[in-house]
Amino acid sequence: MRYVAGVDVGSTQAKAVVLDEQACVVGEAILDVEMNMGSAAQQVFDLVVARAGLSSDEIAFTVATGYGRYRVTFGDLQVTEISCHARGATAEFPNTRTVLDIGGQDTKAIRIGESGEVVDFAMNDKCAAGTGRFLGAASFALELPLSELGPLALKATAPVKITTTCTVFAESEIIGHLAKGYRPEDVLAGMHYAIATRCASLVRRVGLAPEITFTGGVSRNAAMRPLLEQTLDRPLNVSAKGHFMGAIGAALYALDHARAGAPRATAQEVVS
Amino acid sequence: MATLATPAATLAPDARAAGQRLVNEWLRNVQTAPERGQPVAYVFVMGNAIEILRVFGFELVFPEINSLQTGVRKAAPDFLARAEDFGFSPDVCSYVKADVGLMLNDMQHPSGARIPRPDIAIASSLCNVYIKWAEIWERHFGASTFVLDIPGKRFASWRPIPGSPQYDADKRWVQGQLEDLIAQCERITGRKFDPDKLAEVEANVNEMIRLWVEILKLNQGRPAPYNSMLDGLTYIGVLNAWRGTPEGVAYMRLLRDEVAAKVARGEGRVKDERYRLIFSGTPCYVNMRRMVELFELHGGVFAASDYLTYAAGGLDSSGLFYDPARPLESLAEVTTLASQLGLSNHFFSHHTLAQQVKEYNADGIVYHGIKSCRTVATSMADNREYVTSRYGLPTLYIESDLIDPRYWSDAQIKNRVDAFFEVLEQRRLLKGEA
Amino acid sequence: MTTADILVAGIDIGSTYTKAVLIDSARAVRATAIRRSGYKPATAASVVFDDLVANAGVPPACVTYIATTGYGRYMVPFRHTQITELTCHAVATSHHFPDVRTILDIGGQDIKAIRIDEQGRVRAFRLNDKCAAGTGAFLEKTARYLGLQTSDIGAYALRAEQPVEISSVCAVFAESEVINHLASGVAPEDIMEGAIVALGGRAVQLMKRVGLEPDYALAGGMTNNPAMVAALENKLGAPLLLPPDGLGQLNGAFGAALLGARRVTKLLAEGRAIVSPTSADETKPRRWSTYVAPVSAGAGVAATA
Amino acid sequence: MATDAIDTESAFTSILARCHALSLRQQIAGDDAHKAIGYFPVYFPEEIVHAAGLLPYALLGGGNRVEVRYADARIGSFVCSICRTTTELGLNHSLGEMAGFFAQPICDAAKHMAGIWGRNFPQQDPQILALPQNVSSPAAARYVYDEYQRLRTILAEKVGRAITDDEIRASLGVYNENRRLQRALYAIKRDDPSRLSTVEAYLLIRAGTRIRREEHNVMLREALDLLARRRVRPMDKPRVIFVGGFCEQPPLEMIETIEDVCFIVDDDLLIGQRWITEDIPEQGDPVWALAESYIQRSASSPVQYDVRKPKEETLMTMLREARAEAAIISAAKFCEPGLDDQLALSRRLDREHIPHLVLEFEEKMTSFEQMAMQVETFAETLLFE
Ligand SMILES: Nc1ncnc2c1ncn2[C@@H]1O[C@H](COP(=O)(O)OP(=O)(O)O)[C@@H](O)[C@H]1O
Ligand SMILES: Nc1ncnc2c1ncn2[C@@H]1O[C@H](COP(=O)(O)OP(=O)(O)O)[C@@H](O)[C@H]1O
Ligand code: SF4
Ligand code: SF4
Ligand code: SF4
Repeated sequence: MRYVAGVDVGSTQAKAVVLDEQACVVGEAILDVEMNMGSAAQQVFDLVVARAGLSSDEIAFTVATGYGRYRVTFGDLQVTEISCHARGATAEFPNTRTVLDIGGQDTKAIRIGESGEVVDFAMNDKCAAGTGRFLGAASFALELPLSELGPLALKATAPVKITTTCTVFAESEIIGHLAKGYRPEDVLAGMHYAIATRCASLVRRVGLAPEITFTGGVSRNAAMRPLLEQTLDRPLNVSAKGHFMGAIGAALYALDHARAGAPRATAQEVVS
Repeated sequence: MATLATPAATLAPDARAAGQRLVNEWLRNVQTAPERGQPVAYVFVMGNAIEILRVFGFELVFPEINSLQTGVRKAAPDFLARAEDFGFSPDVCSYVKADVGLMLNDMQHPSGARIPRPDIAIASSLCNVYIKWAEIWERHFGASTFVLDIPGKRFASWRPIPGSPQYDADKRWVQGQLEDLIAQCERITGRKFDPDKLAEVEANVNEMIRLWVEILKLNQGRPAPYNSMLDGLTYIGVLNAWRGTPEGVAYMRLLRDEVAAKVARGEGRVKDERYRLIFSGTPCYVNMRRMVELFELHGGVFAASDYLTYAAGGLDSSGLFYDPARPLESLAEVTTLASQLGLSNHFFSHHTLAQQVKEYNADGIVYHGIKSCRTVATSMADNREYVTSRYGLPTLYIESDLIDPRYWSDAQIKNRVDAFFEVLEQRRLLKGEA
Repeated sequence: MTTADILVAGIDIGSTYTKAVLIDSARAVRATAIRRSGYKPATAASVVFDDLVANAGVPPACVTYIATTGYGRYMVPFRHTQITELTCHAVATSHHFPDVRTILDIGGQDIKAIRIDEQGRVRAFRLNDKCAAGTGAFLEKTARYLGLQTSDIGAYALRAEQPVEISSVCAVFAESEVINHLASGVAPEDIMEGAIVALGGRAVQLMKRVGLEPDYALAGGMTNNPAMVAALENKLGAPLLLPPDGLGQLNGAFGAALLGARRVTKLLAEGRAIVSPTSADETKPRRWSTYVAPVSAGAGVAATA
Repeated sequence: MATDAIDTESAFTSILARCHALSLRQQIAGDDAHKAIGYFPVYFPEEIVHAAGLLPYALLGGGNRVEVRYADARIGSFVCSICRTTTELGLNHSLGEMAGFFAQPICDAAKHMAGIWGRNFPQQDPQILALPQNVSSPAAARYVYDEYQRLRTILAEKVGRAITDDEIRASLGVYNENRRLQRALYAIKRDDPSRLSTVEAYLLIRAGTRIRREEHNVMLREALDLLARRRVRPMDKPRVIFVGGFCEQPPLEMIETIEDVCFIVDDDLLIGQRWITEDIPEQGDPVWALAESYIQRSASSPVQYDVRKPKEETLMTMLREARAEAAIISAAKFCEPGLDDQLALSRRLDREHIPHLVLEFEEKMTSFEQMAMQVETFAETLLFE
């Protein structure tokens, strides 16, 4: 075998990586899940394979994860985001005992045992409050790209208290605060704080054990990390590849199977 | 009970058929009770003094079973909606609401049966909602209800010690109420209480307990012959409806033999049993098959469940037998002990669960938090935290409802179950098994 | 002055729109006005009031009495009194339709179901929680996603042939559902209608909670949405009465005006002066809930001064 | 004269300020910590604890001022707020050192509190104190007696000496007076509601859960004396009763929101502080007198089953005696007993054509706009009458 792939089809964005036999990332790609999860998965896969300068038949094994993992028809195996984020996080930070994954639609807290195994996990996946979408609403209201939200929030001097938890009403609340003359950075900081508190309680649900690694797309947000560190009063590991942790974990599982010489799944197996 | 069936075993080829027959038989008896002039009693599965009611020939209606059947028969959403439109809060136990739905449906049950009104309703204090439920009957039927207050455990490590002043006080209290109940039954039926009949019923119950405990034990072996949360549920249905009767005994015997035979053949519930699990909490009757399937897909079987203890009136709780020589007194004793050793464990079940894990050499515990049922689920998460951190056992916590499909979210539950098995798998690999 | 030319204004400061109605002593509507509330309710209210008098072609001074309602009812300094929208909807609706017993108001950020009696008194009511899944915002969000104007929603959805089911309980997750539907080639109007049916279902649930008693009426902005009206009538299996003369979205404001007029008549009859109640607010008792003990000793005493 | 009025007012205010501070205190005052016997509502015989020289400490949740950080992870999402915040106060060490913990089988959630406490704070030796739900059974009084004796023994072990009948009798006396004073407050609320608001009465009574009864009696006597001299501006608001506050307590903001537009002339707030409705006989076996009082003279609530006290009738009597024109029938969110009764009561009031408002509250709620709208609308309908 030569290469393996991990595809993380999230609710908001599809992420993919390709690893070589030494488990080094040789290609990564990310796409917004515009319309169809299935096709987004296919596109991001093609893209990552191309970026790695490979052709798809050079990929010995592909593991799909994420909200849309069962829509990945070309995958050989599906693994939940929980295991994948845990795997990815411990690969980069071996002493990780807690993983916090804040994604576009749901947030997960994962407790990890001595040998990197998942011991416990908790998710909020019934209500989109306090997820990446909350920030999405902010970026819409402030007409700022996601990547600029964090840096701006860090400039806050007097964070505003955000009372709405509903992601939908968040937008109007932000505009309301702006109209009242609050500074954008203070409103933003309030939003970030609201998310941080929600996520912190999820982390306590599985028992707050150092080290904590912060993954998922929101880990790219510059303000979330300091805020979470403050609310949990613990330092957090954040990887430059945080957004890809799920995909990387999936690819590592793929590597296990490829090494074990597991056969590629046939179409019907994937479907079932 | 004039029109009783001839013992099931003699006619039925297998336990399933016998069980089916007995359940239909029971439903028929219940429905025809009014025209046969038989008195009808509403009772709950936990702490119900069925033994006394049998003596007076009451036909037994189990409102909990009626309610769960609305779930099984996919009629729950309609029945729940009726109750909520009537004004019941969405946060009220859905068993209660399904039953209110039944009342609003003129007692016409989706099973086709028309449920008669109660001549007496017995609500024990083992679930306080029983009492609130009984109050609803009082208002609706004007039925005389009898609240049977059975003192439970006072704290986790607490053991009732026969002879201690505490134990005597509890027993005296229960016996006092039973005598009260007997007086009421005499008034309602116009019959005299017959202690010999009580002794007879108790002898039957004793035999059923013996067999039931055996059947539970048979699931300790690998592979588990049955799934407590699927097959187990049908067993207790019959066990409750025919408790204290020769038919009940015959059924249990048939069942015991069948399960024993399966074990002898090394036949398991799931083809390739990979994981043995303990299920804590009440089932989700609307999606029971689906839920069990989610686990069996990964070769997981529920070897045991505390639900089988609660829903079987706590009778399996270690070595409780009636002494037919002093029927009433021992009824008071066993009722008290069953609630203290078994039924009131809801609140303190952490040790018991860990114990079950050992006995059934299980790989983990699945907690099913029921939105409806604060009796079972209030502190489940705390219980789980304790079991996970103290005994290092893998546990899964999922939330849905008994019969309210609105609280079942397939994608979310599947995600959790899949992840849980990935956890179990990893532990295997680490332990160098698999 | 004679009671003949007494003008009373009702202003409904809603979460999404601010609406105003001017009536005379014959309860006849002299003028109306409406604007998006924006984020400064007080300003919105005074702007809408200016529009109102302008539309009526009378100087502001001729307006004898001003009654406010809606979530911003306390935020209008120039009001004479404030009344809740529930009472206003009840009064206005039974003014038009004495036989109405159940009123539904689907607002931008909440839904209200109101049961009233033959005198137009509120008998029972239920409001939904602050979850967007059950409000007009849910439709606007979906519309925005489909590139529609709020005002186009109705006409557009009426073209639906087989509406799809939107099963998510969360408006945000519903969006992913919408995306998937679009992806699998479902027609946008079928999706829009699906959203309307979903919201309509929730609304009727709420109406049942107050005891579904005919006749039924709809008030608030949703009266401008024919598809929603149809969906609701379909769910109810009964006709839904709409306030006449385009007063649907103005129903709350109209009710406020009617109650204001009653009050004026009463005051004049008793020969009492018309004073703004805002001064009375100072006499509110101490709020122990927000009491913070002063650091100095003899705390409470200092606090009373 | 005028100055006298101001002095009276400020003296009364400073008492309330103290009550306010006591009521909101989450932590047990240092010196009391080891003496506190925490108990979960409703029908707890404080007298026996008092007789042992310990401090009966009513657990009334954390209100909307405690930040729930740990408890959510321990308690189902469908459980009432008082269980949640009480657990939080345990887990955040506010109640860390109590000398004992008792829950009573008033409902299924409350029974679990004993389990939670047992797993997390075993050193407090948490227990369930049985409370017969079959109150009218002939055997009940004897059973309550036996259980109270068990409590007496447990406490005796804690203090390392027997608790004598005379000590308990003395406590009965103290509590009889305390309840007399509470009844006097309620009489004022009923007969002259402009003189004493429900929030004020509430704070005065709640303060009693944090100090010794003797001290509380002094405080109440002083307050009553000041109230008699208080200058009041009579107001005209509809007279309503409030029910649903028997266990979980509504936030002060909620009571104030109601009082902005109504007089609450009777209620079941903090009923656990005054569940014995008449004086307990101070002669004879005091424990028997106490047990017998639970059977014969205890306030009705949704968590007590007693055929002699049908809930609807109790409500109608309350309305009549308070001369109230309407009722606010509230219940704590997720409180099964409360919610079940709420429906029964409101249906009865429907039949009697008595205006009423059905409210659901949560101790930890912080936003009251919607509630204000509901209460104002309710008041507006009453003004239409
Ligand atoms: N460049 C960025 N800077 C900050 N936040 C980002 C950035 N890109 C994505 N995000 C956040 O990450 C979220 C998506 O995270 P992701 O883990 O992909 O979610 P999912 O797996 O559910 O699709 C977005 O909602 C957004 O809030
Ligand atoms: N012209 C229109 N066509 C369709 N829907 C409308 C129209 N105008 C308003 N609406 C709907 O009515 C809702 C609320 O209107 P309104 O009753 O004024 O809300 P509020 O009183 O909360 O401000 C809006 O969310 C929108 O969905
Ligand atoms: S509150 Fe908002 S985010 Fe939460 S479920 Fe409702 S719509 Fe979704
Ligand atoms: S609360 Fe639980 S035990 Fe009680 S009736 Fe409901 S489901 Fe049964
Ligand atoms: S509020 Fe209700 S449910 Fe909660 S503990 Fe009290 S009685 Fe039980």
